[in-house]
Amino acid sequence: ANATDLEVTHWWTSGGEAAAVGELAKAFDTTGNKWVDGAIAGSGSTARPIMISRITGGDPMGATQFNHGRQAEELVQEGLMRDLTAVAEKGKWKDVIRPLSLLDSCTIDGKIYCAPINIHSWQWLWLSNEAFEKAGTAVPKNWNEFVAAAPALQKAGIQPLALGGQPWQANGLFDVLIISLGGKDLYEKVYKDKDAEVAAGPEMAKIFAAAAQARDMAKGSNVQDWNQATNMVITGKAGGQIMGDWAQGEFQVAGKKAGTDYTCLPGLGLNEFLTTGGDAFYFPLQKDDAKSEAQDILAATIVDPKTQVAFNLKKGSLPIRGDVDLAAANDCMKKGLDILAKGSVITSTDQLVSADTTKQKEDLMSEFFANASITPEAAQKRFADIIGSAD
Amino acid sequence: MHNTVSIDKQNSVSIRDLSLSFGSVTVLENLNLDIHDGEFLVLLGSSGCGKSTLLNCIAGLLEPTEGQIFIKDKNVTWEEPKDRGIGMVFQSYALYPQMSVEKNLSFGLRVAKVPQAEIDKRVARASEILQIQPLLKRKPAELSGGQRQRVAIGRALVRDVDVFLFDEPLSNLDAKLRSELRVEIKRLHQSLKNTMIYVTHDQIEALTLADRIAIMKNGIIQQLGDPTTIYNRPRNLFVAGFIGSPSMNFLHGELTKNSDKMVFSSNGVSFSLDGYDAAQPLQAGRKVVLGVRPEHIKVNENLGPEVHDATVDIEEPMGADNLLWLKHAGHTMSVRINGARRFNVGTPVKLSFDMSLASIFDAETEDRI
Amino acid sequence: MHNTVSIDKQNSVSIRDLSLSFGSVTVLENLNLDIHDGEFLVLLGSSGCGKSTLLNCIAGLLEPTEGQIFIKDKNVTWEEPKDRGIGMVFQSYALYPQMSVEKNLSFGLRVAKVPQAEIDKRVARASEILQIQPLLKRKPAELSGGQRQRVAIGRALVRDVDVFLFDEPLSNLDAKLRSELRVEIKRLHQSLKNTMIYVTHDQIEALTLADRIAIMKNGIIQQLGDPTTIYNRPRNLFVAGFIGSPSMNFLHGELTKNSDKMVFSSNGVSFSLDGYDAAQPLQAGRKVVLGVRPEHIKVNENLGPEVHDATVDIEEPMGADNLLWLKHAGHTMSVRINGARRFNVGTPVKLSFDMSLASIFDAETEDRI
Amino acid sequence: MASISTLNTAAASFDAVSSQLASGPSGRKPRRIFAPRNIMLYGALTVAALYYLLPLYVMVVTSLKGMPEIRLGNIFSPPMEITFEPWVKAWAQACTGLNCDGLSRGFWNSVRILVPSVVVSIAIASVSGYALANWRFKGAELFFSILIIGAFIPYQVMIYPIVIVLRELGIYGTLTGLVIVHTIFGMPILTLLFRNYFASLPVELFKAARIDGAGFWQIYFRIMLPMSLPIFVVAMILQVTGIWNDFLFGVVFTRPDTYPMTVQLNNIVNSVQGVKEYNVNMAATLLTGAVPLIVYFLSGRLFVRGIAAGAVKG
Amino acid sequence: MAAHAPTGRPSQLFRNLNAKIASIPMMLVALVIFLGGTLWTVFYSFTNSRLLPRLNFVGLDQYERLWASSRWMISIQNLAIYGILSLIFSLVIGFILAALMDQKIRFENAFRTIFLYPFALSFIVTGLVWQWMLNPEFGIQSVIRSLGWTSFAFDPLYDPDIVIYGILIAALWQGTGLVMCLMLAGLRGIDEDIWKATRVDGIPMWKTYLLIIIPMMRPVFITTLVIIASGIVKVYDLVVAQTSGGPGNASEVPAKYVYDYMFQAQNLGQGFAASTMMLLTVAIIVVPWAYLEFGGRKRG
Ligand SMILES: Nc1ncnc2c1ncn2[C@@H]1O[C@H](COP(=O)(O)OP(=O)(O)OP(=O)(O)O)[C@@H](O)[C@H]1O
Ligand SMILES: Nc1ncnc2c1ncn2[C@@H]1O[C@H](COP(=O)(O)OP(=O)(O)OP(=O)(O)O)[C@@H](O)[C@H]1O
Ligand SMILES: [Mg+2]
Ligand SMILES: [Mg+2]
Repeated sequence: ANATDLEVTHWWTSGGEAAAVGELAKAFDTTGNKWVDGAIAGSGSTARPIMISRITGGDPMGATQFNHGRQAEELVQEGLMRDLTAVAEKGKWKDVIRPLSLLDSCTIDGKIYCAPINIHSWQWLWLSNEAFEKAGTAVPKNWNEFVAAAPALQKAGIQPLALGGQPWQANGLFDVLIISLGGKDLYEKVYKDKDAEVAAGPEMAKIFAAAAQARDMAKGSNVQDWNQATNMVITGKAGGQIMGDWAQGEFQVAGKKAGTDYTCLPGLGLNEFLTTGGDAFYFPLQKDDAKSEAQDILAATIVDPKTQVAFNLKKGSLPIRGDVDLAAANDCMKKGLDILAKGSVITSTDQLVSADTTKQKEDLMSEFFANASITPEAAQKRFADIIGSAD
Repeated sequence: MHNTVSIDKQNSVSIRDLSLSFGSVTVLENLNLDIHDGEFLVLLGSSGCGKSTLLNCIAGLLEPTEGQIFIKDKNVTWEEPKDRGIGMVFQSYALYPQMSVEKNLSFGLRVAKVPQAEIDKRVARASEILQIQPLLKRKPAELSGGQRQRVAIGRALVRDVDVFLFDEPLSNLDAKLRSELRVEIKRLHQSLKNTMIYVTHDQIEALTLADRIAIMKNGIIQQLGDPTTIYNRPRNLFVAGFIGSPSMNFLHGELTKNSDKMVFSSNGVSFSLDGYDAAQPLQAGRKVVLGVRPEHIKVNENLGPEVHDATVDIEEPMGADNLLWLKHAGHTMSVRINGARRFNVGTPVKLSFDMSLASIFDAETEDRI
Repeated sequence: MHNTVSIDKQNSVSIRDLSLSFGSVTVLENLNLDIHDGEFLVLLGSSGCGKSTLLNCIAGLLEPTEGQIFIKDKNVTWEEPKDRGIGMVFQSYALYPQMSVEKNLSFGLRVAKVPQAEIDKRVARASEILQIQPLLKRKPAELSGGQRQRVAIGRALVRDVDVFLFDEPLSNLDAKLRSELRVEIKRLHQSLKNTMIYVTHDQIEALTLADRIAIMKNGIIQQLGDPTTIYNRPRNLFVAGFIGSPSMNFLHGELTKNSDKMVFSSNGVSFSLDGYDAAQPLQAGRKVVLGVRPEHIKVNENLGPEVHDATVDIEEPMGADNLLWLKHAGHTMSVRINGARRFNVGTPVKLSFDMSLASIFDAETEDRI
Repeated sequence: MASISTLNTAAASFDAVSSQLASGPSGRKPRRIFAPRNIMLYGALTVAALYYLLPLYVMVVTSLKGMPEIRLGNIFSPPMEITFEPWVKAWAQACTGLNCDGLSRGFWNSVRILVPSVVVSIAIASVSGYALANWRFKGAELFFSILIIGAFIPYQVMIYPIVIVLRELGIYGTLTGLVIVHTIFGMPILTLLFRNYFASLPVELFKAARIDGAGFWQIYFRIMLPMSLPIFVVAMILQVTGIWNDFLFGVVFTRPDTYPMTVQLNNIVNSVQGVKEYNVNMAATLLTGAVPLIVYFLSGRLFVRGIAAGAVKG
Repeated sequence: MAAHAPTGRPSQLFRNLNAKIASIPMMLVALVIFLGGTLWTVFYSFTNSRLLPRLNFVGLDQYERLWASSRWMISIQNLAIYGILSLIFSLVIGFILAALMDQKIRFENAFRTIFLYPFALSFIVTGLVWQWMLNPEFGIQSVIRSLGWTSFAFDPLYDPDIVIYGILIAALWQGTGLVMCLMLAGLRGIDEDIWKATRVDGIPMWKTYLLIIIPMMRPVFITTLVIIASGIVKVYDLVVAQTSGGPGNASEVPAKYVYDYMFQAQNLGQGFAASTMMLLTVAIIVVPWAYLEFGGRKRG
């Protein structure tokens, strides 16, 4: 085929992310087409509005990143997205993609509209071995030990918990606490069943208490971006950070070794469940047939095993298919793969609640984490309201 | 509204039933005016009386609410300004600042795509008439006020128009230049013999330039006539007070009969009306205003048969003339005498009034009797 | 700079060697002027000659570059304006727009913490003098131009000052109001007997108001004298041309001897100088300019022994007067005659000149001979 | 102005005492340069100037330091070792995603957006202002009032409708579309400026031109335009700074290969790879601000004049 | 004698046709974009549109939710604080600077340039610079601490209670230059004789400004007020660049709420409801002004 330029928008601009995108681009370019990079810095929340206005404005890009889940639901319903069912059938996606729930969230009315590229799990605690050494305590094995070690860290002038200022980080942290401290049932009752009573109940109260603890530990981390927070852990300025597996990429770029320089605790070392959220590429309908063809090629490329390996190694996320060889994966990744293999997976919030509800939660959490004067009780009450009206 | 209007062939500009309002404010109302061919008509009135509005209607810069305008027998009420055969000169000169004098003069011709040779000829002629040849290359900013106004007149001149409209062309000039340009405009009219309509609020300009003067007040023409008539036989109190500087002296009183003769009496003093040319029969008991111009009162010299006593209150020497403000039977009265005659304040003097040049107005209707 | 200066005790304002420059532009140079107590002095000159600058120096609003100013025998050169005992009235009125008339009048007093009773008394007196009692509650925007100017005068009045300074107070008013307020200011001076310094470029104001006039040109006083002297015996060509409207007629020529008598000849016509009161001996051959005022030329009436021929070029009837522009031996000459006498254009007329009221100037130095 | 006179206040009162002592000439004219009033005046101005200059200074200084120096020193200390590395990096090397050509690409994109947007928006607004000021017709003022109220509407509110309009016109995402968006949002304030300015020109000029037979466009081009330099400068400065500095429209209505410089700046600043490179950020910031700053420095004097002519008169 | 029939008024539509044609862009913008767009927004604020506009009417639900939202309340509160303070301070500072500049000073051009240059910079740039200046680790706080005052605390961008003031500092830095410019133009327009009159009356300088000059400059103040106010309502970029609304929600503003809910939360209905509330506020401020300024006055 002759080369077609395909513009791909995404919000992967940090060091590890950019390296991973590079792999993807390389893979696509070798098919004889050309990847035109449309990175939008900031985060999904900056980039998504732009992507959506371009799609609804009639100037769609060739492909765009979304978190798979409900973010693109309406666009698909509106008929603005390309149906990838043919590509999926040809690539036997139904057979290779694992867990299958990933593909489910790309499926609307039986048709497949997106190509998942990775699995991201949020439930990781990243710890700086150096920091604990300096504080003179052992590297914690789980969240509770970490909380206990906080005073020692503080005494040593180290920030116990690093937390960036963007709302989605606080929100993510809170959801991790639910799963890891409260368990799968609690999580599903709240987010899947949207049970306001549970959300207002005593079990959630415990989570809020823990969140308040986390808030105290995070006090003073004056950074905005997640990777700046990660950087605090990398440089030993902070003891730990709750962040998704993408943080792994940053450690890798910084040349740190899992186990020796840093420690990762999936499920906060308590409840080893991972959510299977992740990123997927959507392909807005194009008028130009050549472009549509290139879109199919890109979709196939994304799911291709080789790309999966190259991409996910750089990104620090997990591949979407079980049949790839990740010999090169490091400690942490392997831990994650094991958990996946065990089937300890939970549907991510992206798939369970709407962007609207997520936004409201983000508003609540970012307020809660920034403002120590909000009591856990007050926050819980507002939380229950949000869940009560969630969809 | 009339359905057919008859226009005198000799008229250059005819205005029929013209009304104009800005929103709810009526500025002109049912105005009729015929301007003869070659006539110099001056529209005189105080500020805000609607003079410029009328001129702008004639020029086509404002659209009348009602009525018709004819120029050279053609109904131009809805024509564009350029198609009316008029030229206009503004108080602020309105020269195009970025163009040289020559370009200013020729702009209208260039817009109308007149051939260059013709343009050159007309510009040359106009600048010769107005003696602005040496200025042709200059920008307006490099000209004095008088020169600017000359160029502005030139701009109307080159367009070879039938009717010249002037809107207070001299009020931005100082007194000296004003009187110089006044003479030039008069000379221009004498040589061109175009119809000219000239708006001013300066009565000296009106008196010196006009063939006829139309005195306006609140959008209504109060009197239309030649300068002498207007000065000597003002039709009403407003015209009488408006024309003449210092103003006519007005004495309020009534007509009474004194031994068979009608006299005017006011504050216990009576004035014989001998020589007054009344337009209406004089009736005793009628409340009237007697108007006498300052130069028609004699002081201590050539006194007539009837003599009044007065004292000098203020003296205003003005060079050629001397203006006395006198106290006379409770009135203050101004009298103009020769500049060489001087009086001290407080001096008692004798006065006599020339009734043949006085005016009497009804106190109620304010019209001349 | 002088080290000691003697000041006449009778003087209210004395200016000694005053110079003022704005950067490199010298506006006033070495100016000396004594203004008597109770005198009404008018500074007259064309625009930009430095009148306002001088007035501002006296008021303390501008700092002189050199020289001293004394008011009531006190050296005030470096005093604040408010401490100089002056009040000032501006052309633009300079009323405080958001304050009522009463507040405008009393503001200075209130700031100076004058007791309220005293303020009320002074405001009442000033508003009575100026007859603005009914206006006290109004804002300046609700006043007419004349009323505003009256309030502005009132503001100086309440401050009980020795010297009133007026900077063209009437030029923003229309002709009628101007002449009315002129009379009022004159009356005010007659009753208050304060020293008044009055800047104007209007010669009528100068002639009517002044006890003495100082005519300025380029920051230099050309002539200082009473109005009659200035009008009839102008010290140089500038003064002669500046005063009088229409201007004095100037004829360029030379003095020649004709059968023992000195005559003025120009364009082949000669004028007898009988009656001329020369300040210097008249020498034959001297190039001179003869100046005759329009009202000092007689037309067809009361002709003198020497009669000149002329034709009427333009006639400008002005009501009380009639202005003729005549062609006479290559000159254009203006003549003012009684308004009742009318001439047609082109009429030949006979003229005679009154030499006792004429002026002769050296053509070189432009000074009066 | 007032000011001449007020300047002398201090001097005059200083000398008042001595002049009361004698009727003779008073003392030497006091020196004015160090009068307390002047010290206060210039002192206040200088302090204010420092507040305004400080951020610029910090930007320049920071952009010339290396990262280690930034981490150690304080933001106000001058660079010990001047390096232009951050500038080079900001201009040509900084990465967003896969594109590592810094701001340079955005610069030319910005220029490509700027020139037509400025020209079109000023052209349309000046003609509208001219029509409003000189050719009043029924309803014109109503449209104008809507326009003015429109100036207050937050841009976010209008984005969605505009996306729809542009989509319907089929020019979403094109340069034309963006130019139209800039024209729309420049319209209220520019039309106001032009209308006020043209209304302040003597109406007689317009009348004279009509009598001379010039029509709508002839008057506009041959009479009005040549007289309107100050207001065009104001409009130009407002539009150049506004359009150059625009972020929202640039990001919503363009595509990545035509991103303007501000979007690129935001990308660079927010694409943190490891630690924030403050020096590169500051260099990038300065580079982005350079164009409006230069335009402003070159024509600032006319700006003030034009503001006085067009904005303050209502 | 010739008889002429009067002619009737020709059609008004084609009078000044060129002017009307030339005004078409303006009319389109006014009608389609500003009026149409606004009505469209208000209309859809009564629906439960999510990512795409849909016509499912839900009455006032969106508004009820809006006013129950603590983030919206914070936004409103912030806008009020920021708005009032920035109005006051920019007018006061702008006026004082203008008054100082109006004293026939030397280097007027240099000072003016210095005060005005921030105006040429975008809010993005302004936000970044001030974020840097106010950064507690590197900025003013650390500088002062390094000078020996170790307990000195000035980190407004990280303190939820005062973060809005940190934004205000940057906004004032950016905007007061223009205000000064407008004020200066106003001061220069004041009749010189007024100053002379006050000196002759012996009125002290500050009283002159307070009681005479400022009241005289009312039109300039109103123009300035409107310009500043329109900027305040729209404030968005600055907050995004400086704090992204943080810490927490402490520096959120309504414009950002609108944007976030329209695009991030993909709840257009909510965003439109918030927009409508903003429009309402604007209308309350602007309509009376516009009426006085453009409607009530007839020009000659
Ligand atoms: N465009 C307009 N809108 C409303 N009223 C107007 C307009 N133009 C003029 N007027 C009013 O019409 C009246 C007459 O105005 P016009 O300009 O004709 O007066 P004028 O006699 O020329 O006065 P002046 O001697 O001051 O020029 C005035 O009261 C004026 O306020
Ligand atoms: N502040 C200033 N700076 C520089 N030159 C000035 C200043 N003020 C006045 N001048 C100049 O000084 C000269 C005299 O000005 P002044 O105002 O005294 O004239 P004037 O006689 O009052 O004129 P007018 O009749 O126009 O008021 C003028 O040439 C003017 O340009
Ligand atoms: Mg007029
Ligand atoms: Mg003056």
